[in-house]
Amino acid sequence: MNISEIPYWLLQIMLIPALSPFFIGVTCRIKAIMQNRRGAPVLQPYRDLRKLFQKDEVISEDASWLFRAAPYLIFAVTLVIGASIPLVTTALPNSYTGDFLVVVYLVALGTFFLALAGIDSGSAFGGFGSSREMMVAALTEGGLVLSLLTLALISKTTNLAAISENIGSLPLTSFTPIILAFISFSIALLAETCRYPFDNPATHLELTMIHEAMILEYSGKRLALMEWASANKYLIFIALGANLFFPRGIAGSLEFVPVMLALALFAGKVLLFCLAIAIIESSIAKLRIFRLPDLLFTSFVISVIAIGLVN
Amino acid sequence: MAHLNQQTLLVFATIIFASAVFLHLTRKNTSAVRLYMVQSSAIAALLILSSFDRFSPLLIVAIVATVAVKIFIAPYFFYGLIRRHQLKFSVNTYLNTPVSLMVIAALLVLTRSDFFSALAVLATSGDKMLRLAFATVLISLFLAINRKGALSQMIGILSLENGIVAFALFAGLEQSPGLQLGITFNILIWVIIATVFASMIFRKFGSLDVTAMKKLKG
Amino acid sequence: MLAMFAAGAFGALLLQQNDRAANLWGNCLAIAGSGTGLIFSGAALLRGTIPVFVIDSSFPLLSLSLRFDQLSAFFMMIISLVALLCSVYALGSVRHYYGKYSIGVLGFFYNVFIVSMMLVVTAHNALFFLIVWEVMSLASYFLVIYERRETASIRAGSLYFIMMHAGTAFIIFAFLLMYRLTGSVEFEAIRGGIGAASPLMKNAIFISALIGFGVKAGIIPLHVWLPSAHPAAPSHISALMSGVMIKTGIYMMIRIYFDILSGAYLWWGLALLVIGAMSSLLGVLYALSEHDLKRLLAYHSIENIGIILLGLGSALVFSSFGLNTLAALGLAAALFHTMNHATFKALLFLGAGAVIAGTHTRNIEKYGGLIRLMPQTAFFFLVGSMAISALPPLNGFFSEWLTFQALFQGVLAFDVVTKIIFILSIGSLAFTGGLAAACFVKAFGITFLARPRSEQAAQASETAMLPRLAMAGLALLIVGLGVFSGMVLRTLATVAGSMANLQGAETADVAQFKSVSIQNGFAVTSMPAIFIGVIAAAVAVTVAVSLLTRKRKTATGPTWNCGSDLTPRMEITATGFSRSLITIARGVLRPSSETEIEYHDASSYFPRVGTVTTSLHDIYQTFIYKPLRDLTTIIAGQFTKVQSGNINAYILYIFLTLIGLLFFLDLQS
Amino acid sequence: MILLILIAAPLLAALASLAVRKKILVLEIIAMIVAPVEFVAAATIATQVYRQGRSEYGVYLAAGALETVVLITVALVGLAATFYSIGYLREEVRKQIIGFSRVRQFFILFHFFLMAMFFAVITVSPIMMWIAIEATTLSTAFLISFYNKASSMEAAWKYLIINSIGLLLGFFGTLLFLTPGNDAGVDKFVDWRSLVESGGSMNPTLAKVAFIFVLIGYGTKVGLAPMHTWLPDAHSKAPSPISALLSGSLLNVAMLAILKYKIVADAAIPTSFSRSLMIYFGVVTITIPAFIIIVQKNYKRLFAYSSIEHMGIVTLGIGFGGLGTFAALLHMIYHSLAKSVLFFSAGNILLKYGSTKMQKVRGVLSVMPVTGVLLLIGFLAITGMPPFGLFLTEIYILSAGIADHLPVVIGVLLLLLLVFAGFLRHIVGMTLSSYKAPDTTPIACGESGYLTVIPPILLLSLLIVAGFYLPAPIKSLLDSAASLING
Repeated sequence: MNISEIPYWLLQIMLIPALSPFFIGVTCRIKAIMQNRRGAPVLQPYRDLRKLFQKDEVISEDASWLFRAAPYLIFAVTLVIGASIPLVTTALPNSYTGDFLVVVYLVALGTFFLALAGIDSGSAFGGFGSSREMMVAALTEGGLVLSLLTLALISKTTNLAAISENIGSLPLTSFTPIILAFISFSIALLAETCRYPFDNPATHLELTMIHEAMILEYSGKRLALMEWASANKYLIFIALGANLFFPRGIAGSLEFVPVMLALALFAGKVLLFCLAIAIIESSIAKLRIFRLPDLLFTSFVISVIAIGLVN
Repeated sequence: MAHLNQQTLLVFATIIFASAVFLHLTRKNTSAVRLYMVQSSAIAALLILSSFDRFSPLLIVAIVATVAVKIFIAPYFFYGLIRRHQLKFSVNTYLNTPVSLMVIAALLVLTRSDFFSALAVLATSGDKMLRLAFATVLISLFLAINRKGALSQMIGILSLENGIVAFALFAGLEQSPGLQLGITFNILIWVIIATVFASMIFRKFGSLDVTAMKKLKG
Repeated sequence: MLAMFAAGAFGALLLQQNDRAANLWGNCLAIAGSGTGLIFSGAALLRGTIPVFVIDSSFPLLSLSLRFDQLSAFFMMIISLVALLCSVYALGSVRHYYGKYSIGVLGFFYNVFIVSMMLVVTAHNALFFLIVWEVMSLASYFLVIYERRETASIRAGSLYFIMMHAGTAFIIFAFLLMYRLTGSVEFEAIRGGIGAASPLMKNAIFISALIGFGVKAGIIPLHVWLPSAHPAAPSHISALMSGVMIKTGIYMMIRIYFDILSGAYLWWGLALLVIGAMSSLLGVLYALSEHDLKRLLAYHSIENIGIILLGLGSALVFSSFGLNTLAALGLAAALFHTMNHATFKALLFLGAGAVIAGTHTRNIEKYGGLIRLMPQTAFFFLVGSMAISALPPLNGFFSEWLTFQALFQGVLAFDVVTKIIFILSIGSLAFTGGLAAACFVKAFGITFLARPRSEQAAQASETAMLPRLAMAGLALLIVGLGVFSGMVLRTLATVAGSMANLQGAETADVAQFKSVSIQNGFAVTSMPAIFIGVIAAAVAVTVAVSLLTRKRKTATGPTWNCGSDLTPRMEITATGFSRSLITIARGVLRPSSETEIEYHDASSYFPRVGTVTTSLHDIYQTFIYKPLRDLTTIIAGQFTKVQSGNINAYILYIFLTLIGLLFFLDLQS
Repeated sequence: MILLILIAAPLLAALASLAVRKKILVLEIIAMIVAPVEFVAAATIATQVYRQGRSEYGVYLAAGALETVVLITVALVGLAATFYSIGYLREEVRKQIIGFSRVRQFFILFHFFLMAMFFAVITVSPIMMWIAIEATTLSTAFLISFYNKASSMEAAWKYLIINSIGLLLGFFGTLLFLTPGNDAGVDKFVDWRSLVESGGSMNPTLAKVAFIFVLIGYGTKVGLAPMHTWLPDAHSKAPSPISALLSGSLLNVAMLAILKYKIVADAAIPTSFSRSLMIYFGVVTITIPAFIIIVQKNYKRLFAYSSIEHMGIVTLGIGFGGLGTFAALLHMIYHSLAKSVLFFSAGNILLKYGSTKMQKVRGVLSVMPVTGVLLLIGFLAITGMPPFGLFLTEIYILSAGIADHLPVVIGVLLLLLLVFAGFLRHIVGMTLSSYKAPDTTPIACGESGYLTVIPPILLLSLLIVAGFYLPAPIKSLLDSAASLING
């Protein structure tokens, strides 16, 4: 690693946490518009975070150190993942944590602690949230791994940056398995980021919520970290979707101009994703919890077909 | 026994065989004992006849012992048993007489069949007698199977033994008199012990019907 | 070393009058013995020499031949390592049994158990192997029934012993076939002579070895003994059984399939893959439905054996195509996971033991809030839970990663049918990882977090010093094996490469920053980087946030519960936690649920108490083992009729036999 | 000379016991003197045979390697059973189950029984052997009916009748075998050696018929199925020391007879005939008890069935030939030791619990720790668990058959598994379960006396040692015996 790479590394590391609240805001805004509301400004999430950081905090008397430590760890994990995936350039040689399995399992690490923290307060909500979260997470894993594996097998490597580079150079004719894998990935994306039809990110209603139930007991800075981490995760998955399946435009080198172009393109792609998600969220109903597995298995099966179509 | 007339031997063989068959037919314990005595007498006669060509004092002793045990002592014990427990008629079979006879016939056919011809090499004086003796063995065994009375079983076993001895005699398989004595002694002990047991069983079970003894199973 | 164990065993037996002395003597010698074993095997593993001991016996065919080749040394090392720490644990923990059960007997069988395991993995004579193998089963049987006044223990023990014996019958059969083919029972000689065996023979050997060793390893559906036997034993024994003993089955599979039997067939590997996928997936699902902490862990052993078999199966498939490098990769993955599972399962069982000792119950629903009462145990258990859920940067993740990679290579390499099996294996492995995480969120969360759910749990206290030390050792090992997995893998690659069928295969490059590269860079990862990354990020975030918010106060208050008072009854239960997943998997699990509601009056409108009991129909019992047992009993009943008690019938048997044989003779001539 | 002692000693002991009036102690002393004498005599014979290949006395008594193997088991179990009997009978006398005259009867018959067995082993004449084996039947009949209960009478009667029939058939077979000696001279004394020598001149079909008769005849005594029916009754009803002798010695003696005739038959006809017959009987004999053991309710019968099963294994081993024969002979020795231990522990349990029903026997390990451990270890040994020798011999036998009789080997493996499962269930139920004392007559904890535990402990130690180390003399004896049988 030489000195000239440092700014790009900083960009890589900071990009996800810096932009994630923005895209949450954007998604909310689009949704609001589609629902004929005005909605909060797109920068509202930043304000929320600031407000939360400035608040005192109440912690349940039943909670243990795990409850206190979890937000830091979960946020840190999203940082590491954010730094490991291709965002604007494939030229950062991250051969250490850039393996797609590492990313998938790091996500699981966050989920693990999130679920534990949900149980820790002893509230009835938290426990159920954890239960549902783990169910969804467990069932998502198959589709997620296999959809990414499709790409890995096409490009003969499991390194995300390399995958991105390879897929980008493929002719369009070989896109059938990739599209299938993308469908599968999208389902996993919705599940992992707690979106419709899996979860309703907007309510605190016990019948519908998963993610929110777990963080119900958090307040102040820890709630801020939790929300922020979840925003990071949202952006991470969108970035994966955007840069692995549609990697055109991602910079292949570490020069300023291509990187900045790629950044712009990246933002555009993410916005498209946000739009799509907002449309989905506004147009379909949340599924009953026991219908979710069907969807997740569908994702799994589609991936299997996709892999079958490779080469 | 080559010097003996085939016809004479066949008569003895038939007596032995017939008494075994009649053992199946008789309904009385006393007549069963009597039939056994007849059979034993035939055996004794054969023994005596056979002793003519190789005379020795020990052989005489052996023959006398055999005669004593088979014709006198064993029946004596049996009669005692019958007398003590009034067992004259206690004869019970699984198969009725006609069926028993059919089985006997089948066994007889068996001894006439081909596989038996291997034994014919033994025959020093015609294999007819051998076959009859062998049939006696099988029929006596069948007696022990078919009859439920302890006494009948004992007689069946002794008749089986007679059959074997007869077979040995017809095949010329005499053993040394010393061994003959030993075997006879053995049979004597056996008869005594079996009689004592039969008597004890009668006391425990109230009859000599062996089918009453069916506690030990599984 | 053997002498040390022998001394430990018999000394403990002699000292059985005095509990303390027996404990000290038995366990200290076990520590010394396994320490020696560790050094010895470590040396053999690293130096690459192969010490061989052969003592002729006075019996034909039998010789006490021990060979510490790479594979043996590796397994020996695992055994020694876990045994060492378990002995340390035992020193502190068996005090519960003082006055209740004989410590001397425990020490005796404990030492015999360890030493027999060591001999199992080093024996190179089939007869000798069978002897120590059975001794191992025997010793562990007595350890399972150690708490012999518990009926459950006795039942578990009987089932265990019978299953083991059944397995051994198959193993014997496998060896007999080898003997038939080669006329020898020495592994070396068998290896040399078996090459020309017919496919039928090879397949027969494969199948019977698979069943025989599969019983020990606990593959589904031969696993029925495992969930009841492991929990019945004292916890350090469970740790050894689950962590190490079931691996001896894996060891022998490797030994036979990769070392002795040359020329694998494709279907062998595929069969292993299918069994592995089934075992891992079903194992974890059963674990989810379990509310007995130790049973839960036992089911996870099945799951992990499944994962190991996935690695093994892929290796066997590769080996059948002659792709030795890939085969070595799969084998190394299996070996790695074997070692990892040994460490974290041992840790979890020890932790469970500490919890049970503290609360006097195995029912997970009765726990809760233990993290405050037993903070250190909780921490170690957490480490174990993370490792078994394959979370980076711990060791469980790396071996699953490696297994994944081996399977990926299979998808790349083969035609449709094989490929589909590989894909499904990958899928099952992925699902397994997720479900294991779910299960351990449940296990850890319900056990240690929130409020105590029962009196016992509220009064629990931290376990003694030595057990904690043992757990700390294992936790450290887990982290170490995870972070330094590159170096470990290099050693394992040589172990895998030392197999006769995979001679000289290169597996992985360990490059700069300890990153591991598979298949010329197909996949690269660096465990130290992940470890440092996560830690650094967490520290940075913590520091930054606390700097940012140092003026903000933190208050504690009751958990919000819609305004009502919160009681432990409102917390989620283990049943509730896993119910959704079980409902989803009802097709395979066949859950039964009974709802009982007591009403205040006859009107049945105002429920007073509602109880929901969920359990699983044991489909293996219902559909495999019970019919088998019933059939045997029926046949036995028929045979009993032979002995009818009727003497006439008895004579008839003799008569018929005679006639029959004479007829037979007639037919012959 | 020493061979004569073997017969004279028990005979004298029996006569001396007959003369004893009133004092049980005198009977005990006689037994205690005679048993070691017999054992030492047997051991001396064994050494002689090992050194010189054969031990002879006159033309009538002789022992070769094969005889010695059986002789060892008879003497060893006899020795242990003698001392165990003393302890066992003392306890029964104390409980007033039996009185002096019964004890005397026991010892007289015991000595006769031993004498008959010794004689059967070392006599050179087939007919004398037959007589001796018949004598064992007669001497044990009253021992089996020792308690004069209805069921023991029943057992004794069945024993007497079935064995008599069997032995008569065996006698018939013996006569058929004697035909070749017929030509030489009528009064010639026929011994085993001359039988084997003249075997070649025998008509093959005749030899086959003769062997069938002998196998069925002596097989009845060995307990080969389906002629085994008397065995569970007799072994379970006899006093425990006698059960041990019946199972541990008598079966071997009868087996010896079969083996000797096998050698004779093999001289006349190809060995494949006798082997296939023995394999057939072996399989049937393993199958029937294997299943019955599972549903058995009476522990002494359980052990008796196990004896049948083991005789089946021995027969099978001989049938397989090769290493199997060696293993079968060794198996006989191991089985004698293990089964005696089991019957001795059964005796202790019976003394304590007063019932042979397994259901009534619970918590042996708590009530009688030593017996409990003996029972457990004995069970492990008898079901062929390592490190006990029976495991090895079973493997040897199977390995001898694997080449030519694959289905048989598979079947037997499964049957052995079945036996193990059945045994485990029963033994665990008896020993490990917790004992709940009935309110009426609680059982006092503790053993019945040192004489009831020391003999089985010693036998067991011997068994364990023999499982690890096979002394060279024993091995060479077994080797030469096996080569005799294999031809």
